[in-house]
Amino acid sequence: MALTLTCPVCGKRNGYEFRYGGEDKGPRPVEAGLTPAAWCDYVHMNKCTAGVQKEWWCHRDGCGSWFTTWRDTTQNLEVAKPEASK
Amino acid sequence: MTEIKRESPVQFKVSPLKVEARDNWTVALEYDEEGQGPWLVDLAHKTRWDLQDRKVGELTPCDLAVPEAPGECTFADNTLINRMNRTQASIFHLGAEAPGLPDFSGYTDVTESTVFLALFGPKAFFIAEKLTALDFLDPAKKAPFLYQGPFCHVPCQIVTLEKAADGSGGFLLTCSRGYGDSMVHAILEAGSALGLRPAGENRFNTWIQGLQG
Amino acid sequence: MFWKSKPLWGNKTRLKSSYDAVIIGGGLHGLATAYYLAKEHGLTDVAIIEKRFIGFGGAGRNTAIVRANQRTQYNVPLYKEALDLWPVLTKELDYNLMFNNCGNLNLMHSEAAMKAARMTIATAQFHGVESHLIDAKQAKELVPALNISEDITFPIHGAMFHPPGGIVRHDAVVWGLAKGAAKHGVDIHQHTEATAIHTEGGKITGVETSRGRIHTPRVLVSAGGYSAGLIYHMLGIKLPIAVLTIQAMVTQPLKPLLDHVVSSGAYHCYANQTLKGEIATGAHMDQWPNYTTQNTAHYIKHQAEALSDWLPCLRGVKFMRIWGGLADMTPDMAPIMDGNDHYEGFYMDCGWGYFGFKSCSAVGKYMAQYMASGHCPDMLKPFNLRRYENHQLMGETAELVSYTPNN
Amino acid sequence: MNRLNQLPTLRITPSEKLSLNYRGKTVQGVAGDTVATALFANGVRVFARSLKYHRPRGLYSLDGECSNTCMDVNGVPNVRTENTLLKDGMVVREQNVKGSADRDWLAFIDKLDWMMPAGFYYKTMHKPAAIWPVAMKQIRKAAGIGVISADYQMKGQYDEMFIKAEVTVIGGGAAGMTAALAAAESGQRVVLLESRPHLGGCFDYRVSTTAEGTPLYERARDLAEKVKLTGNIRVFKHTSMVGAYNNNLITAFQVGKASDTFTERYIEIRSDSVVVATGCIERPLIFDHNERPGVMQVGCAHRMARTYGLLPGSEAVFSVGHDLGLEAAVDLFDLGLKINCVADIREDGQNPELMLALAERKIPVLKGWVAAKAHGCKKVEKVTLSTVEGTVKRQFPCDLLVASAGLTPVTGPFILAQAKMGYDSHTGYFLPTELPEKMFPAGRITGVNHPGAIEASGRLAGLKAAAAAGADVGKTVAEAEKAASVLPGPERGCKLVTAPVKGRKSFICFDEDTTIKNIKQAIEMGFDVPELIKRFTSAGTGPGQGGIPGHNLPLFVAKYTASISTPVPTTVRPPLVPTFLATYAGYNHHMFKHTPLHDSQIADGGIFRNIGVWQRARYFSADFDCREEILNVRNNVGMLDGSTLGKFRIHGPDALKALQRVYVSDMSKVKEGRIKYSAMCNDDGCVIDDGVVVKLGENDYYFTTSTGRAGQTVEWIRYHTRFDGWDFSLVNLTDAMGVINISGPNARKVLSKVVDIDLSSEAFPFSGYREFLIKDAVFVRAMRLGFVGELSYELHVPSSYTQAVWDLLKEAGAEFGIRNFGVEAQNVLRMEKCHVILGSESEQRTNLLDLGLGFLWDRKKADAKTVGAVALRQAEKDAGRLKLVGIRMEDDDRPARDGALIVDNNVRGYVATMRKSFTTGQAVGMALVESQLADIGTRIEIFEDECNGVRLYARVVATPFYDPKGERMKS
Repeated sequence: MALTLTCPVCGKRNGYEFRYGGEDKGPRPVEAGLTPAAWCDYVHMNKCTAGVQKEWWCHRDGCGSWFTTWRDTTQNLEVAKPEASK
Repeated sequence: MTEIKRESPVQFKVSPLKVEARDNWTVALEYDEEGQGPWLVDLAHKTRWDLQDRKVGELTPCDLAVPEAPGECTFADNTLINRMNRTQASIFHLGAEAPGLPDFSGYTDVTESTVFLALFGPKAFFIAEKLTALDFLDPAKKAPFLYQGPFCHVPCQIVTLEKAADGSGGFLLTCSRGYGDSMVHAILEAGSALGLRPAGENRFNTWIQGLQG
Repeated sequence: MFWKSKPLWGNKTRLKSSYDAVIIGGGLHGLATAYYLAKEHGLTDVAIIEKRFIGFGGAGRNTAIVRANQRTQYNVPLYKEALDLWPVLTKELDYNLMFNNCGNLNLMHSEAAMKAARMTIATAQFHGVESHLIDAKQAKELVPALNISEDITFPIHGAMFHPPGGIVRHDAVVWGLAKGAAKHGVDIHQHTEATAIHTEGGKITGVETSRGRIHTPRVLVSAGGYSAGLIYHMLGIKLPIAVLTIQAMVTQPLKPLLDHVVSSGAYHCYANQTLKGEIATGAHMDQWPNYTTQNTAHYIKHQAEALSDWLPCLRGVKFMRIWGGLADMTPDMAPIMDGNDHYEGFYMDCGWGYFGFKSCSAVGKYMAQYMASGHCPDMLKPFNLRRYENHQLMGETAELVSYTPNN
Repeated sequence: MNRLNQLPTLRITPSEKLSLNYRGKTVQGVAGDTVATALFANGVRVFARSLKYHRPRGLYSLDGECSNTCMDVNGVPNVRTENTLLKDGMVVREQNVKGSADRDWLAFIDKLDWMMPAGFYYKTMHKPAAIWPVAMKQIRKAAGIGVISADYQMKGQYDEMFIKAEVTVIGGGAAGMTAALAAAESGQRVVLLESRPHLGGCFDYRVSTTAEGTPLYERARDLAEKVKLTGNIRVFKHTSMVGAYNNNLITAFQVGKASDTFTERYIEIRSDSVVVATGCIERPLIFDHNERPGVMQVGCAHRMARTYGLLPGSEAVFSVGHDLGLEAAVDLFDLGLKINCVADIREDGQNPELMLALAERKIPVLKGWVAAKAHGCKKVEKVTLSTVEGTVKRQFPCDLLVASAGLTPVTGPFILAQAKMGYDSHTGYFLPTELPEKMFPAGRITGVNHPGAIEASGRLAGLKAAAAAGADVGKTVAEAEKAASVLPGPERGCKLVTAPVKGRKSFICFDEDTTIKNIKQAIEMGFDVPELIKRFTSAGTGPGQGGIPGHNLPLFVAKYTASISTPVPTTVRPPLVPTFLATYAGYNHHMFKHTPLHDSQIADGGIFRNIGVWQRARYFSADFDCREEILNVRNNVGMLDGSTLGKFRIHGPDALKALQRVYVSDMSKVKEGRIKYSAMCNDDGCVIDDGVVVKLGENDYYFTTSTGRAGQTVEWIRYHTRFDGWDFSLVNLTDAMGVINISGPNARKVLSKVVDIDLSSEAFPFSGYREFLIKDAVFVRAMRLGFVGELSYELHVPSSYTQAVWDLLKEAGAEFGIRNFGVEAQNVLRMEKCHVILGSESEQRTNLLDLGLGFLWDRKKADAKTVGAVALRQAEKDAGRLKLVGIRMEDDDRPARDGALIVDNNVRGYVATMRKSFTTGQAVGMALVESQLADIGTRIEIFEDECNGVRLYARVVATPFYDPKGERMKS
């Protein structure tokens, strides 16, 4: 296990029940005038934070919800939302 | 000429002692040497509904309230309503007959979608712990309650109807119909050392009638 | 006398205030690049900045498999050259890298996989790399422990047999390259952390370290799994990378059982026998970013289940040790080697996923050429960063991307 | 050998005889023996030969910290016989010997150690290069210990369990039992793990007493009885903890008793909190020949007598650094062991009562002395003792040298749980400098040795763990803290690292034959961190998991390198105890999905393949060309089980919006009674799925996906709409309906015998959708599709009825020669029509346009933010892309194989699928080629594997190859 995640519907569960859905990058950008670089930034680029990041997960083997949570990538542990998040 | 018969996704290797034809199903009522429990019963023929709506909490399928919080269940009149999430509930009709699907687009009949099994009796949860990490014996949980999670690696809906600290009690399990063979094989293998045997609908009825007092 | 001991990679040196080139990361790619910079290009005033000790990261955690049977024409020549370099380096460095040229078998578990293998094999043969498609029976002749029966999760249809591949002693490569680099004048600074990269007017000017500032016109970031986070943190450049923890393990040592490296994509699993006799096996990655290098209960069990299927005799063998390392994955399973784009004098060599070991020798050679001349050698051109925004994924994986960390 | 059969501490049943076969002879042991103790009782002293030097090795610890007693048992290599319980009929053999363990022809290698300094492999055998492959073969043969045959089949039943506990206690000694009892007081679920077959730990074999005067072994048995009577403690004996992960997941495995239904059992425990009460092992004493058979640790010698009734020798010398050694000397003397001398490393600090007891027995004691060398070839014959400084030496005869430098806490669980470890200068232990969350130490691991203090620390830890898991025990914790504080605390540990020796034959790691001299060599070469030295010298990487060198190596490195002031511990890694793959694998359930037609497809001779989660019939022909299957569809009628197809209902006010987001077409144009074919792309514009959509009502749709995508479709749609707050519902109906595909010119004739509706092309045209009942009972959704290029009906039938409907059709089709066709026949049929299969004719680099499916894309719905649309627009004019084309070989008798390359001087593409068509007689297929080669008529050069440079040639041709106007499928 190691990782556990808190599903907003099912509560704290084994991390392997979930699918990772990427760093949180906000809603899909508007299509008009989107440059290749901006498109690529949204679709492919990551910050690769070594520390706490906001990210998407899906409770694949459970209720199926998509939700965001905060996780410390250097601990592989879910953490509380940091106070001064950017 | 081929008969129009329905087939369950689950086949036990032993033949039933008593059967009953119902809505083109051949329902096993009793097996030879069902033993002292725990038991595994195939409930494929019991009607299941999916209900989804933004206001699912305000709906009253079969005149029963949909429970408020995900994971909670209502169990009365042989009907079990399981709240799945903000917008969804599943409804299991455990009696001999089920009402027709209500005329509301939020309902889908999903009887055909899933394997439907009951595992109950002494040490039922000592079998479960060989197949899943889900904590059925959590003292904070009061039966009946719903878990949506993996059972033998397969995503399932599992409703605990009865439980005790000594591992006895029982639960209902649904998973994708295609897993029927694999799931039954896995459960019987895990349960063999604890005396798990296939049983018929009669034994299931006795159990749930006892639960509903 | 060969048993006389002296420090392999020189005595500890003072950190100078200026170098011609600074390499962040004392792993295989950094050491190899430094070695070639000094040896081939006369750029000897080079500092390697390593936060812990050389070989701490992926260099010491991979399972040492080498091969040149990649999928595309961009990759095969690079890996072929890397493969050809092991005997050369052994001689040059006068250090036994213990290249066990035992060949690799990549198992195929479906008709579709056999077809995919045929394409890869044709690509190899087209580039003069030996590789053959063999059937299950032939695979079993090469690896008698294989289970080629039908009743396993992924029955074996055949294999891609690649004789030029094998295993190299990974620690030896680290120490050998360090020895070679030091001999040609490179300063290896262990226990020194790079904390910032300085730029001015679009040019690299220096590197800040835990032991002081270094002035330099050239910086290479080759910090393995730490590269992407570091590059974003220091220069604000985002990369299409997800850093995952990849695990590997060994069994207790046995007398010879496996004479080849065997791997299976369907089981996410490889196995080979080290010279010490341990069966080294691994390949699992949890599919989310994870800098911990921790192993998991889930995986060691999964690996035992997989091996129970296709190498069933190993059920009677015990796992002894499991560990993890980082794999910086890109969406197209190909690395990013680029330079002089965002900043003049800034070079990066990352996104290697789990291919960093097998490529290190050749990459060191070409990255050194790149850094010494400022111009990208033809061999590295396809690996530029802009390919992602130009919708030109490299095709090293055939899999259709979805919202995995790779996307 | 006579047993001490009357001791109250015994864990054997002397009356219950068991036999084992050793070197072809049957020898006797008793129930409760380990394999090694039974062999010892029969006079075996040399159990194995060491890895590198083939040195004789004997019983040293009894807990498996080294490979000294690893043997082959019943064909299983590397079994630690010292802690493997004897079972009747076991066949035991020694390993890594030429000859026998006692007389090993390779023993001469021990004399060649001068040729093998640390890391000698790296510096030798590569000049000239030709030597290396030869040398490597010899190295491989020499390396490794046990042998496993390639066809070995592991016997036994392997169980697994995944349990939850509020508190897990690791270690069933006095501290662990006390902790478990304390934690259980609040009613929480407690799990207690003990690696030995019985509870008791270091109390189990000791006759010294508690403050109240109870012998420790009795106290342990009392505690064990209390534990047994406590309902909420689940005890797992003979269970080794092997892993600790964050969030306090603990893994372990249990060895089954004769009465258990399992051989071994894998256990995962999700714990809220953990008590680590693993106690101590002994820190090996390093001196010359410190691993000669006859050299034993204190606990080993003591337990041999007290637990197994076997006096470990007749004449002994002790060289120890702690009171347990003195206690053992006194007790073993009383049991009949002659003791010539007890050397205690410590100048002072000994327990006066023990000193008195030794004096009473007239056992000579040398304080400040230590063993410097064990003499004797295969067994200890005498020992040289020396002062710690090495100034004075004396020799004593003996056949048993009990040697132990001090104690080593078993901190593995803490290290695995990512605790930072630091050197504690009082105890000399490496202890956690900061405890992992909700993890508490108890007992000897904290440095205490006083029996009362051990129990008190156990109680305190148990209560703290319960509190951390949510129990309200605040006041009780305070009381327990007070009770513990008045008892003796951690004891000062012995700091001696090595006896005063040069170290050429002083072994710091037995498994890898690493000497003190090797370590010095490594340090001189610049390897100054213990972790690096471990890699360079292999010390601690053997089957003993570092149990022998784990403590000594960092101490020695710190002592030898002036630069490091405080010792830095090395890491340990799971599994803490080597564990069989069979045990980890457990049941290894294979979970596959079967279609409702599975059994009948098997009965019909289907040859199955696993496709993702499903098992499907791929062939119904002995020859995998499937000629008959294919021609029967083209000329007659065939039936395919298509049940694996993904099927979904989407409904609710925003259902259409959701479809517009994920499908490239304009889904508002779906007409009732018609199917709409469309595709989903990913953000790169790469096609990930295709299928059809049917409108059931207002904002109510039914759609299909490919088999492979069915499992991910719901989460895909939810993912790509996660910011929108739309109101729609998805129901996965994949398993709810079986799919019967009936195709061929006679399909209508067959179907019309079974259904009542008008099936004429006017009433139910191509691309039409109809719902009807069969036999007034079975609700069917029917579609007219053309994947295989013939008149074709796809019937979606409730799963429980699918077999019945199939049988009806089969019966109806009998007169037309209806027969099954499988996935491979379908693959060829659709290839002739140039219908793509995603992943077969497409890959990561190919987008919707590259596949020629651009007609599906509606560019006018930018507001829908359709997934993939941006990438399609940006890449649209890019010339350098792979395009899908139809090709025909110049030689129709020589189709290229799937996967063949398309080349000039470079690779320009590859053949996706190609067959010699049974229908047209042409060798045709589809290929992905660079766009400059995509024009019709272009001659292309094909490089096939094993072609030896001989190229094949083909031309780009118009598609499809069969029935280009689609008259047959629309008929």
